[in-house]
Amino acid sequence: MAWTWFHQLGSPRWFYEKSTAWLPWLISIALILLAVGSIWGLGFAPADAKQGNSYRIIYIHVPAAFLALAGYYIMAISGAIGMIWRMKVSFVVLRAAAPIGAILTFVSLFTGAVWGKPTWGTWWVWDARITSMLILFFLYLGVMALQNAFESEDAANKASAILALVGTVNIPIIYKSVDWWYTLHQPATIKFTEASTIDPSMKYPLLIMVIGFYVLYATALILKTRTEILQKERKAKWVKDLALAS
Amino acid sequence: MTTVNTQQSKGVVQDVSFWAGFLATFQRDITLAYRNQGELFNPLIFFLIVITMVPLGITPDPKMLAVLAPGMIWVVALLATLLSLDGLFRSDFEDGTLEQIMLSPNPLYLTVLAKVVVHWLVTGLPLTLLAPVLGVMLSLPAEGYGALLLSLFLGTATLSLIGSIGAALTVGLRKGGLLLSLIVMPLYAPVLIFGASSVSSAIEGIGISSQVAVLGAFLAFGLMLAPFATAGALRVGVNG
Amino acid sequence: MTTVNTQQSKGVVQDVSFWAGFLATFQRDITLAYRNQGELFNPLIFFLIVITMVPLGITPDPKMLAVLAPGMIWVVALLATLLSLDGLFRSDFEDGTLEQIMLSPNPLYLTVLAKVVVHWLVTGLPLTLLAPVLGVMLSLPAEGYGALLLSLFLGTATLSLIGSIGAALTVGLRKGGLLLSLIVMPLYAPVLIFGASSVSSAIEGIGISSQVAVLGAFLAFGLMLAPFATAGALRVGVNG
Amino acid sequence: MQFQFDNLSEFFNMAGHGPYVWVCYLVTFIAIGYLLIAPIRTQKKLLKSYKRQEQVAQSENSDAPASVTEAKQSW
Amino acid sequence: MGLKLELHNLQCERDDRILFSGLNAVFSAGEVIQIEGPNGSGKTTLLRVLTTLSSDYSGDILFNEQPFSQAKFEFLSNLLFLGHAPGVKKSLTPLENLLWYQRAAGVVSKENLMNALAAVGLAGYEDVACFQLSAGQQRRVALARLYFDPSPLWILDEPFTAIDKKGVAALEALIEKRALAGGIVILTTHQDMAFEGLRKIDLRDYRTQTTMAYEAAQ
Amino acid sequence: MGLKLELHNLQCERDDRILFSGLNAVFSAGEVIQIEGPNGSGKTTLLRVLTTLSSDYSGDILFNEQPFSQAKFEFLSNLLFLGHAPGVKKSLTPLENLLWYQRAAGVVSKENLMNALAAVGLAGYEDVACFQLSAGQQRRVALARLYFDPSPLWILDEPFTAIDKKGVAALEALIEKRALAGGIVILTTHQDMAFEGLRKIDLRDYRTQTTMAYEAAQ
Ligand code: HEM
Ligand SMILES: Nc1ncnc2c1ncn2[C@@H]1O[C@H](COP(=O)(O)OP(=O)(O)OP(=O)(O)O)[C@@H](O)[C@H]1O
Ligand SMILES: Nc1ncnc2c1ncn2[C@@H]1O[C@H](COP(=O)(O)OP(=O)(O)OP(=O)(O)O)[C@@H](O)[C@H]1O
Ligand SMILES: [Mg+2]
Ligand SMILES: [Mg+2]
Repeated sequence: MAWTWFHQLGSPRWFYEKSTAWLPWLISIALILLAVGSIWGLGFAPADAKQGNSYRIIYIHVPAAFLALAGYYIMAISGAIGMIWRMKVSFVVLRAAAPIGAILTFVSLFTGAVWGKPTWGTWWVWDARITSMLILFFLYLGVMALQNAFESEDAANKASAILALVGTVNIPIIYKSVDWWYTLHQPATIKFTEASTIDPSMKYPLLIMVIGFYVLYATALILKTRTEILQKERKAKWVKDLALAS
Repeated sequence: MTTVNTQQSKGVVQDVSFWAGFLATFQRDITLAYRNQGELFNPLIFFLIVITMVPLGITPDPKMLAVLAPGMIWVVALLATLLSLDGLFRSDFEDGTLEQIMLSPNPLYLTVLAKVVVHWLVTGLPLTLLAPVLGVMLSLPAEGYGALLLSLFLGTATLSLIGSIGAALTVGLRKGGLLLSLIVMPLYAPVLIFGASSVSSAIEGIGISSQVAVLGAFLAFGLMLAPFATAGALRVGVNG
Repeated sequence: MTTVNTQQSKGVVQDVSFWAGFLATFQRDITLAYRNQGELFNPLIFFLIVITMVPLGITPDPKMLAVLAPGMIWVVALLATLLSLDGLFRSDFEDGTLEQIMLSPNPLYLTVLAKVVVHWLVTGLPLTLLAPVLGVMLSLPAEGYGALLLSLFLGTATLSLIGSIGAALTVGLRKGGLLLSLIVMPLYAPVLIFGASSVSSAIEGIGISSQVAVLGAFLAFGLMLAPFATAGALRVGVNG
Repeated sequence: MQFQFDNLSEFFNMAGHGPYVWVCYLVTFIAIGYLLIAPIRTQKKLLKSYKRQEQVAQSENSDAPASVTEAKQSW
Repeated sequence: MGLKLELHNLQCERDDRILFSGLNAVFSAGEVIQIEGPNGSGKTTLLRVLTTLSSDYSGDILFNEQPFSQAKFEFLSNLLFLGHAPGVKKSLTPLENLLWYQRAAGVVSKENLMNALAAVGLAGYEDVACFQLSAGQQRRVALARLYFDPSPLWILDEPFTAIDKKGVAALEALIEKRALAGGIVILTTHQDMAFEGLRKIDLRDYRTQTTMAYEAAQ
Repeated sequence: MGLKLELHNLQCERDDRILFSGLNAVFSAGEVIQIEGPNGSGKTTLLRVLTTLSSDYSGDILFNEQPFSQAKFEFLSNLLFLGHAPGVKKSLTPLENLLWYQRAAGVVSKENLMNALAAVGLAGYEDVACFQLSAGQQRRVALARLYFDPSPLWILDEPFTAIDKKGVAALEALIEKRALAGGIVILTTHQDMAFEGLRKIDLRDYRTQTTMAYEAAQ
């Protein structure tokens, strides 16, 4: 039955015990993919005709950027599920997803900034994508700050879920607006968007890295969710048994 | 001494008009704003003073200022709105009025809407009306004034609406003031972009109908959704 | 159960060290800042976000931004300090702690100084340290960073000191927040002018020693006078 | 597919872009490490402290009634 | 049929500490119920649950035989709550404060208001801003609602705070009258109340022996 | 020689309304004085004048035979005041709150603090942030100062607010003890206090025509 599955997923205990079995696999897959992708990208993919070796940053920059964005939706959706179906685990996922997303957003901003120095000669420009990313970073920080500001965990969860949802409504609007703003103002001197010239031999490691980051994200999310569950359910008997058995 | 009739014991308020909560709160908040006139003028003064700082801190060159003017006025108007938002539900929360609002059988989102409307009447509207003066101070070219007025008129209302969600989320928190900024500012970006660019476009002689249309759409959207989100957020904030 | 000795009935505190009030309040306020970490980061985040709004409102052109950068960073740092000042005595006033401070035999101006020092450590100093990052974002030329750090270091301390007077004057008023801005901003103007111009001078390669000397003089002056003025203002604020 | 650099020092240098590239990878892998290791460590610490608490609680349950503090209060 | 509020097996906890559990009670028309217990025993927590302000409880509450969540509108229509914070705007006058309550309820009668203010000893203070009133006078503004609000169900958290003796006596009489008229009054106070038929619920009776039950249930 | 506080012909007004006038009194060591009067009669106003917080009065106050303005430092060194607002920081723990008072006075003794907290029934709550305490518990944190502060002169504005009965009894005993040890305690409360030698000052005895309007309205 689909619904029993759905409700089982809502049980922290069920989630904790199932994920114990998944984790070793997930961690290994993530690490292998990341290692293969990085070595391939750093050492074996050919250098870019225009950007030389600095383009190798793409193998972490782009996957991090993808996950940063996808992470926000994951966070918001779990918040929505928590609000609508009052599923315990989904709020826990919401709590866990915010810092992970924020860290990945930071990674994409940082790598982008470092990449900018050799490419554009400056650490920072107010390009549309960069600016949207920065705003996304603030949205994450807002959700985290709100979570931390509440004393009651229940209120923290609900409040950050509302904020995440409002943010979700806004993200497409923000992206479109920033895009529009940038085309309006684009200074003639710098041109950025010529990325599609990427060679297929450069693409495979990128693909591997993107998949690797997705698995990594799932792993990190599950890990963080598990600690949150342990904290939340510290009085439950199964957690005490678990602790005594450890 | 007491002239109470307890006979009508059950369901006493069920026949009350849908809008009673809105009207009562609207009247009360207007009175409050009038009573605390200081607060009424504070955002205006903030607006004025920050705009005065700009030539001091950045450049007194009129040509340069003219370029900065649309964006600068918009950014400062946004800040003034934002900072005045902190008090939107805070004082109601602290003196227990918010509890009473939530326990009244009137629809919460209408009461919220009343508070937001008053907030706009008391900050956004005066800011809009003061903006041309600041335009003069920052050498804004003559073509920009119409767009400035129109965009601020539509935009500040949207800012009040969006901001009320943040104010509600932070209402129960000790000193939520700047946390509110963090939460709300990213959401303000689109309004700022279209607002400021409508003024620049007007100065450059390009039509501004598209920006105004977007600002209008934001406002309509905000009017429909924000009060509900705010009402939900208040329930969380008071409970937590 | 109680282990109190009431024998030492008169003049019990007279032999207490001059600095006891300072130290006690310093420790308490540091603990408070640490406890409400949100507040600690809020001015920083405000600083960062407002700087992000500027290109959105004005222009993303790096050349233009480089010209704006020194003044912009200074104006926003000033605003962040100003906004965080509202809470300096407000919460103490509301929960009755301020009354207790005024009734303690410790010198009031030292207690006030302790509060201001903590305020600076918790807002001004972090703002100063974050400023270079914002400099990068606004394409501030390389020559400006030293002057930016130095001028903000001296300047934010002066801003905290001056601001404390305003915070004390408005402490008893309902929602003094923006009134505070009105009182304090004119006093901030000289600091802003010298601070921002020291950065511009450094970028143009002119020496900045005169500006730094003036900022240092402001700070020394503020350290000597502001706590007394603040103490006096508090007496008025609590009494009224 | 072949290794694109002649020797290791060139690999690290990457024609002058090395520092940029390596800093990015370093920061990224530190972040990834943090994302994986931090929760695992917290989890271990939590379980350990729960275990201690539980053991203490079990030993206390056997000899002391729950409301010891009650007796001390004068109020 | 009169009002009825039923609590089934109610339990509240704060920070993992169970304040009370296994609280069963039926409150019906005509009763005055005093919730007792020392400081920190959970009286305010219970009252906030009973007003729907807090939903942090386990167990069931029925209002007029309907589950609480379904009867919310009907319940709120019958409720008057006064909490620790009085719900009085300091910069408005007593009259303006009370007018808001009347307007929101849709029945405005200035005469009723003036009578109510006179009844709580604020005649002559109708048009003075509330921040100019003493601590007790400010609470009296909130208490004036009891004189004109027709809601039959009152939930009052320490209504006698800062009120002088004469005021307390008048308030007690008012409470009794509301109960006799078919209402229910649930209140907390640390002061002695002596009137006929006062029903007391001591939260201390519901606190022990429960921790284990909860843990086993999990 | 013991403490002495003299009021000569004291008068206070608020907004042109004279609250009391012609108040003459001498408070000397060993006395407990309860300031009485209905809500709004000026008790808080009087106490704030007596603590130097307000200087809005006419008449003379002498402390140990010296005019108030000259003896301010000596006076403050001997004073402990608890007002309507408790002076407790909600985000600090009870222990941290009290530590601040000790540090400012230059005498830090954690043991004394723990004893004081235990005495007010907050044992076990030393390290809980105060916002997690109930209304009465928060007031108890402030009242804990009475257990370790050596100041002989206490001025307490409604110290029994929100305190349960056992707490009130303990507090009364403490007040009596302080008076017996040579202190002076001046307090207001609307609750009955019954201990030997309690001296009452009813502000109604010092009111003028205008203040009576209030009474009449009741
Ligand atoms: C702080 C600075 C930067 C940020 C925040 C940033 C952000 C992003 C984001 C969000 C994406 C994913 C876009 C998508 O989902 O389609 C992306 C992709 C990309 N970025 Fe960046 N970026 C930055 C700097 C740079 C620099 C300096 C370069 C190279 C000169 C660069 C080159 C690319 C390329 C090639 C892609 C992938 C191709 C594409 O999807 O269009 N980025 N960046
Ligand atoms: N801030 C103020 N401004 C003007 N008038 C005030 C102010 N505070 C109090 N009053 C007036 O002074 C009078 C005395 O107030 P006070 O607070 O001293 O009364 P109280 O005896 O302490 O009463 P309670 O028992 O209610 O605490 C009140 O009638 C009030 O109208
Ligand atoms: N915001 C909060 N967060 C966590 N715990 C709280 C909070 N408020 C109260 N508590 C805890 O809940 C318990 C009950 O508090 P409550 O306010 O219900 O007590 P009360 O019976 O009303 O006491 P009082 O007589 O002092 O008003 C207290 O012991 C307190 O520690
Ligand atoms: Mg209570
Ligand atoms: Mg009083």
